Amino acid sequence: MNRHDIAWCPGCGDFPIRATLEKVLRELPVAQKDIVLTSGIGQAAKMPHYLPYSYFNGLHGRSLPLAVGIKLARPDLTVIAVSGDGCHYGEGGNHFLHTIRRRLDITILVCDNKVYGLTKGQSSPTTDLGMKNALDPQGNQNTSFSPLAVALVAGAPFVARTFAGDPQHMETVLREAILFKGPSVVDILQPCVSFNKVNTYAWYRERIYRMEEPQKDRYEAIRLAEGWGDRIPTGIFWRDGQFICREGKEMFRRHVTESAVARLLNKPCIMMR
Amino acid sequence: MNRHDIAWCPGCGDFPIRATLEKVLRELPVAQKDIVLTSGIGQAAKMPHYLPYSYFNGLHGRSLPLAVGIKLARPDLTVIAVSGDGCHYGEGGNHFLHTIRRRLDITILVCDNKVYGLTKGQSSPTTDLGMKNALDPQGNQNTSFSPLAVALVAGAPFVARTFAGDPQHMETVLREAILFKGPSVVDILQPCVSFNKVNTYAWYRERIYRMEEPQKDRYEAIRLAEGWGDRIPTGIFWRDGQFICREGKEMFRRHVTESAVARLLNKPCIMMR
Amino acid sequence: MEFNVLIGGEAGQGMFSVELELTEILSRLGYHFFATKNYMSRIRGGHNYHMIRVAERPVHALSGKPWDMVVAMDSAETERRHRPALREGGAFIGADRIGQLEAEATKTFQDVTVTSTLLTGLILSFIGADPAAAQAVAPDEPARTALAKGREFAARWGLEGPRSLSPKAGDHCKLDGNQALALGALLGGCQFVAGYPMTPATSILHYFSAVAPEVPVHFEQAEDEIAALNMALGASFAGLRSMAATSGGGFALMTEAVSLAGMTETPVVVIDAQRPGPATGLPTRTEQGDLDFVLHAGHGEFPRVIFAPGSVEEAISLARRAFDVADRWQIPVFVLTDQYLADSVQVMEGRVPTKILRRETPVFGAGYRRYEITDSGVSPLTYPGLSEARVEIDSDEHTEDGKITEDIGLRARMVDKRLRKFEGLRQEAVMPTRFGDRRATTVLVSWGSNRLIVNEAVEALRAEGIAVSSIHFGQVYPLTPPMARGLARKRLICIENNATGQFERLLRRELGLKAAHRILQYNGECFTVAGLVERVRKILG
Amino acid sequence: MEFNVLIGGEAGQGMFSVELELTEILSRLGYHFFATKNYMSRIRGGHNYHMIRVAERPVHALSGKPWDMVVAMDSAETERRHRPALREGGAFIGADRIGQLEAEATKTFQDVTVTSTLLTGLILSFIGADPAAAQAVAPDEPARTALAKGREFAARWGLEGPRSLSPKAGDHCKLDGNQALALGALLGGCQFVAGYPMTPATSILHYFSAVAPEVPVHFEQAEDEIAALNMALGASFAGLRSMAATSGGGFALMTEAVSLAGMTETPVVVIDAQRPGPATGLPTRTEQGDLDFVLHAGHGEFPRVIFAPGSVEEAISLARRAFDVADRWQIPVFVLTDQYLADSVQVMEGRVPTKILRRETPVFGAGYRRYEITDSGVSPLTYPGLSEARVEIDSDEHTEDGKITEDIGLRARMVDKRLRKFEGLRQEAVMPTRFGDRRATTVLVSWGSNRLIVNEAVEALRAEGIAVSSIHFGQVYPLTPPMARGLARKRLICIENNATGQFERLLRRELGLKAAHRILQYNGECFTVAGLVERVRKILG
Ligand SMILES: Cc1ncc(C[n+]2csc(CCOP(=O)(O)OP(=O)(O)O)c2C)c(N)n1
Ligand SMILES: Cc1ncc(C[n+]2csc(CCOP(=O)(O)OP(=O)(O)O)c2C)c(N)n1
Ligand code: SF4
Ligand code: SF4
Ligand SMILES: [Mg+2]
Ligand SMILES: [Mg+2]
Repeated sequence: MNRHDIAWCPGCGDFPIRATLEKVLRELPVAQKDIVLTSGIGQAAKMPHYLPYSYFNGLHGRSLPLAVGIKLARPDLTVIAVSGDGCHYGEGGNHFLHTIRRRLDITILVCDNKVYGLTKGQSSPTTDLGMKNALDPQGNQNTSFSPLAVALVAGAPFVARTFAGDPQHMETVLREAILFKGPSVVDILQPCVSFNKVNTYAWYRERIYRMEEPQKDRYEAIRLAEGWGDRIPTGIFWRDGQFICREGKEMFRRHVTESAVARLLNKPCIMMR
Repeated sequence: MNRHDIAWCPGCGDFPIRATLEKVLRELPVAQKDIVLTSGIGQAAKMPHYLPYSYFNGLHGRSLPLAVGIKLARPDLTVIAVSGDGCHYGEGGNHFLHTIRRRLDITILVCDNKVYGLTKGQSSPTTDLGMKNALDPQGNQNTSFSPLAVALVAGAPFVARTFAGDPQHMETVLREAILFKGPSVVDILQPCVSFNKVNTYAWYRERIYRMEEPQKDRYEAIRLAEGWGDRIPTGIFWRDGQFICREGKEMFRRHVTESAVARLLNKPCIMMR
Repeated sequence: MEFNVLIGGEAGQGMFSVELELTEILSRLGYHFFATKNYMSRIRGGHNYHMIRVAERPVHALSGKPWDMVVAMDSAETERRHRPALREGGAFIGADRIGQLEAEATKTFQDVTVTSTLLTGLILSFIGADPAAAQAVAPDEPARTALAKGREFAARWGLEGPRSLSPKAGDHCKLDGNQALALGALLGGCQFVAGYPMTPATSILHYFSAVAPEVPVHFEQAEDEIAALNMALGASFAGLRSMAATSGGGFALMTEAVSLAGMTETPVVVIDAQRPGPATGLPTRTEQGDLDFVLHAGHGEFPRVIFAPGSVEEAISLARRAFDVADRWQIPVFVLTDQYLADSVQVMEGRVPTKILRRETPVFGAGYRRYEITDSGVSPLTYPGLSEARVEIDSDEHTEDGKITEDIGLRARMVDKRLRKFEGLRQEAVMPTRFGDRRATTVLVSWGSNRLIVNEAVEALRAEGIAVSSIHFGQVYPLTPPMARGLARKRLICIENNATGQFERLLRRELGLKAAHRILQYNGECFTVAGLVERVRKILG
Repeated sequence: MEFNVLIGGEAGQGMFSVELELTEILSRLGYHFFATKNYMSRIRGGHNYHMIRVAERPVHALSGKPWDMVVAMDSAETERRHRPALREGGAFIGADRIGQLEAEATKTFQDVTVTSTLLTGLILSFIGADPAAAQAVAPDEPARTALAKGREFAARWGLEGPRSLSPKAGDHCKLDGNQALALGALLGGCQFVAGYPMTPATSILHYFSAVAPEVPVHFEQAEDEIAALNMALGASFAGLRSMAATSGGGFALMTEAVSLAGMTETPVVVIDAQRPGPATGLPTRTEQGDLDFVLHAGHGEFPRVIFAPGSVEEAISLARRAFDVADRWQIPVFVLTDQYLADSVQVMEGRVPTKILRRETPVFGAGYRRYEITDSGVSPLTYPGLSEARVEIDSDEHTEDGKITEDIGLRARMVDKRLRKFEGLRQEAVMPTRFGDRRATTVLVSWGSNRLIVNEAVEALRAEGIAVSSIHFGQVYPLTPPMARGLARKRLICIENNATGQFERLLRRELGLKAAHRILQYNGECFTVAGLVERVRKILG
């Protein structure tokens, strides 16, 4: 991929995410043709354009219902939704909650730069309380959104955080998330060199530590996932080995037959009271 | 209020909720005229029609942004949003998350019958996994939504559960929720005699117990809030005494003046780059 | 010779059961009938009423004539409202008689809900239905006993056989409008439906969830309507013919995704089952108020087609066609229905078509370009996972291979490509249907659910010596010049269930046709034949 | 005599700084100028360009003539794309010269971003601006030094004063279209704005968040556009004039709440800053593609008004009026603008009106009925908490006191009441503005942002001896018969930035006016005067 074709700022955290994702997908035990990406709108949401897979780059906030539709229609496909924090947690917050609840095998990747990048730096749900920017000159007045804790209480069986500045770690986490059978959520800490002057590579490097393995206790996982400040854990917070994934129905190329319709017609009326 | 004017089924849990709310509001140390209710659409959302206060009965799922607009415009008003589980957690799920984050003094009451009542019994977000109904003849396939746990991780400083079959308890909880300064969430377990044949008065009576006081540990509160089954706690799960509520700006009847506009005109251009 | 009955009461008092049981037996006996209902947006209480018309020829509308029978399941409201419209000598079944039936049901069957079967038996007796035949088609033994008991009550109350109606429907099936649409969707190859409950669309969703265990289709209940249409687009992209069904308020939430379908050229069908607006309006009543909205829904410009069936036959055929058109032209296609059609149970004579429309999926090589610019505007469509061909779909303006572009020349060519589809769509537009004597100078114009009400009014007017004909638009967009043929010099009366005459304005804008008069109704009720005849008569003087 | 410069480069290379600094000084020096920009949907890289026109008379459009100067901040792209459009003898500032300026900025100022000030000095020198005057209005000492250095470079490169332009603007201020709308909103009494960032509407939101510390207004960033408009409705119900601002895709999400405003008769203003669709389209370019959508947005039927200002003056006056109309008639009012107007910086001569429109709040007693049926259709409006009067607002069909009703007679009366407002709204409609010789048989018709481009084209054509006049619709809905006066026999040419001629069709439907020709553009760029003249000439010639 010609670097010049990529519409991100030089130094953007999306570049290492892209490179890692490309590697992970290439090495995945899944045929290239069977991988499908969905995304919304934002800088991160341009990701599928820079990877050699089928994709549906849809509307801001709506990557997840697209992914749900695809997965239900074609359980044979590996479906990954990748977008920004504004897209997944802001405009798309309702889908974030309810897609997790659907128990489908969908991977949700969030390039979390804690800001609306493409629209030039406004507060996103993950922006810290008190942060100032053009639309919040007095400082953001909202409690910062804790995406992984929300994912956990919404019932996500696989919840992880990684960092765009740690490709090795990203690689492991992304691979595991994609291979996990069920809705998996990965929040990727992504420095935005143009609009987030606080949460920089250096800032993260000072604070981040790797958790070696998932928590045994879900509430401990929630507590850790909420933690922010001097020490920021990365890694898999929670991985539910017992999770029962919903299996889609095979329908593609299995058409409704004329005899089936005739059978339905002979049944008593399906009528809603 | 003439009982006959009320469009609920005889025996519906919404009746005791209404009666209790009427009592609590009447006894509140707030003038009747300063109380405003908002609601969405559904059986529960008809509530404001049966109470003697100003109200805005808006769209399905949208009671909360209405409440936010009202509270920001008129910090002097006491604002209560009351609707069903489908309305607040389904269609309105994104507003549920983000209204809590806004740190405003808004009370969110949910008449939770674990079903879409007005549209005749489909699964709502709080419907249990596996429950069957007309639109889910094979049984609901989604993880049941845990509203209070989500409220807690979204940052709600006041989170409670009460039961339509326990008016005394409701009364205390609703009063405290309304008097609490900040976003407060009360999930009210509400039997639906027409469509929910499982979670009946009797079913709840067998399982419910009262917590005497709020938890000291937020994670313990989350754990309890998620609990469902043989033992169902009611009461205030969490109450953050330290919470700093966002204060709105007094604007009503304080108009922009012509001299202020003239001053603005003399400033260098406000232009977004 | 016909029979009109109204069964009223509070929600939950069993009127719907009477409608279901009676229409089922009428159908099995081979009667022509039509049934529809007015109900409130509540689960218990209030005032609902079901209206059933039985006749010796096909009927597809409320007659609007005085009732032959009024059944009041409640104590006062039905009597107060509807007894004044009972014809002289008509039968009134009031609280006391219902009480006797309930007592019987409780005593003999230990089940008060059997009252509906008793009433069914009573009504069958009233219309002079053959008792033996009725017994033969009853679903089970207790039903047979109850029907017989119902007849006994009819006899006891002197209501036995005063009307003598013969069953004259041939081979037929009975369908309501939503079942017909759902069936049409199946025949159009639809395999994926997403939706969020909303009256009067919910029963379309119910149909799909009910048949899903038997056929390869899936219904997904979405968290909101935004998700619903985006899910349908995802499923369509992945290879299934897909749809979303909702009513106006839910449709409002889908408009951004409608625009997405337009930009990404993703085939999809959306059914809008209209109800009176704005906002929540009258959630369980009928209106044709969303035409303008659906026609212009979504920001930006892209081709679309809108169908508005006027009968159960047309509901099947146009829903079926909708999927075919959406898929072949890669556009969003809309079907407008309304509560009236959705909730009206009708007899459909003749065979239901069972031929399923589908398209072979072409498979392409690695050089596949999803948005290849072609003369027809249609690019090759395939699905991910079938070959090396990557399917790249983008909501921004894009290159032929689906990458974001800001090349202004390409932008204009892509707009042209998408809009060029209109040429082909116009060529295959569904022509309106005509009814009555074409030489009449007055033409009643309708679209959507009013078709058969209008046609019966045409017949009634002709019987009075008033010459009118009618034209019905099953396809309301695009409108093409051939559709207007012969209409320019007619006196047009546009009949719509809305307050502003939306279709009449569209005729003006698209075909330059000016209607001389409009007959509008927007109180939430459907037209009746008698009501319409009266209004046409008033206009014609 | 005028000067046209294009400054191109990658996003983030400082072109916007040059525009800001140069226009600020031009304004302070009293020059007439016009500036606009084409930029991509990205933060760094790509190709953006800013165009500034300086003249001795008011200019409010791109001339479309060859450039007098092209400045390339990048290495190749600007030169490749725009140098061919440099007039013979025009100045090209390319990579080498920019390099020298950057070196100077780094050396003398230790700040490479000072390059923009050097360029500003150079350009001022090129147009022959008075050096002393420029020094006097420079913001600070380093700027003065940098401007002087810029002049030195102009001298060194032989670019000193080849054009000699005089500043001829009188008392004026400089505004872009979005600032003008925001200012108009303030003047209309708007105190509450909710929105979600979306180009090209975001700067309206910025304006409000920037002034909030100084005036009693509030901006709330919503979680999505659905919330935004519902918040605005909540604030309006509570007593503040309110609005939401967005672009087409965000507007799509607001359509259900638009219908809610219609049903609940809650005053609100919505600004749709249009960009090319469908879907994400070209997020940072211009189009007039949402007229049909906004006109019919929301299910059901209710009155609305749509303004589409054509200048910064009109942006102020119509935005101001929008709040007044919304409040007095209790309806949603829309303002259509677009990226072109939003991002064009213009000189506005004459005083900005500062009179603020407002309405006294009536206070009622306990018998207050929010939806009292009146002759005008307007019911008494007050707010909660002011007295015993309860304010009861309902999205279902409702009684006069705001309770849910299913009374069909009342339903029809409420529809009539709401739609009756159209009568009053028609009476106070804003008439279109005419320009040029009214006797000319050809009339150029425009709406929204094209107004002043069209007017300059009218002048240019007249200069060539071609007689045309123009008419501009600042109010695009409702359209009333007086607006059509004198147009029926003219040869109308409808000029729109879209692909299907939406306004032209509306004229046909509403006023029966048929345009003979359409000039449409839909590649994301605005019209230029020269481009438009050329296309009109082709039609007439
Ligand atoms: C419905 C809608 N609203 C708003 C926008 C404008 N918009 C585009 S991207 C974006 C925010 C992007 O933020 P995020 O998702 O965090 O992605 P980032 O650019 O930071 O990677 C917004 C608000 C839009 N395209 N559609
Ligand atoms: C946008 C939209 N979608 C769907 C509906 C239809 N609808 C009305 S009420 C309702 C569900 C109500 O469920 P809940 O909020 O739990 O309230 P309940 O009736 O159970 O009290 C639905 C889906 C609607 N009015 N608007
Ligand atoms: S604005 Fe931020 S997130 Fe967007 S490309 Fe630039 S650095 Fe990356
Ligand atoms: S349907 Fe259920 S929730 Fe609705 S009124 Fe009846 S009992 Fe109550
Ligand atoms: Mg972001
Ligand atoms: Mg409910």
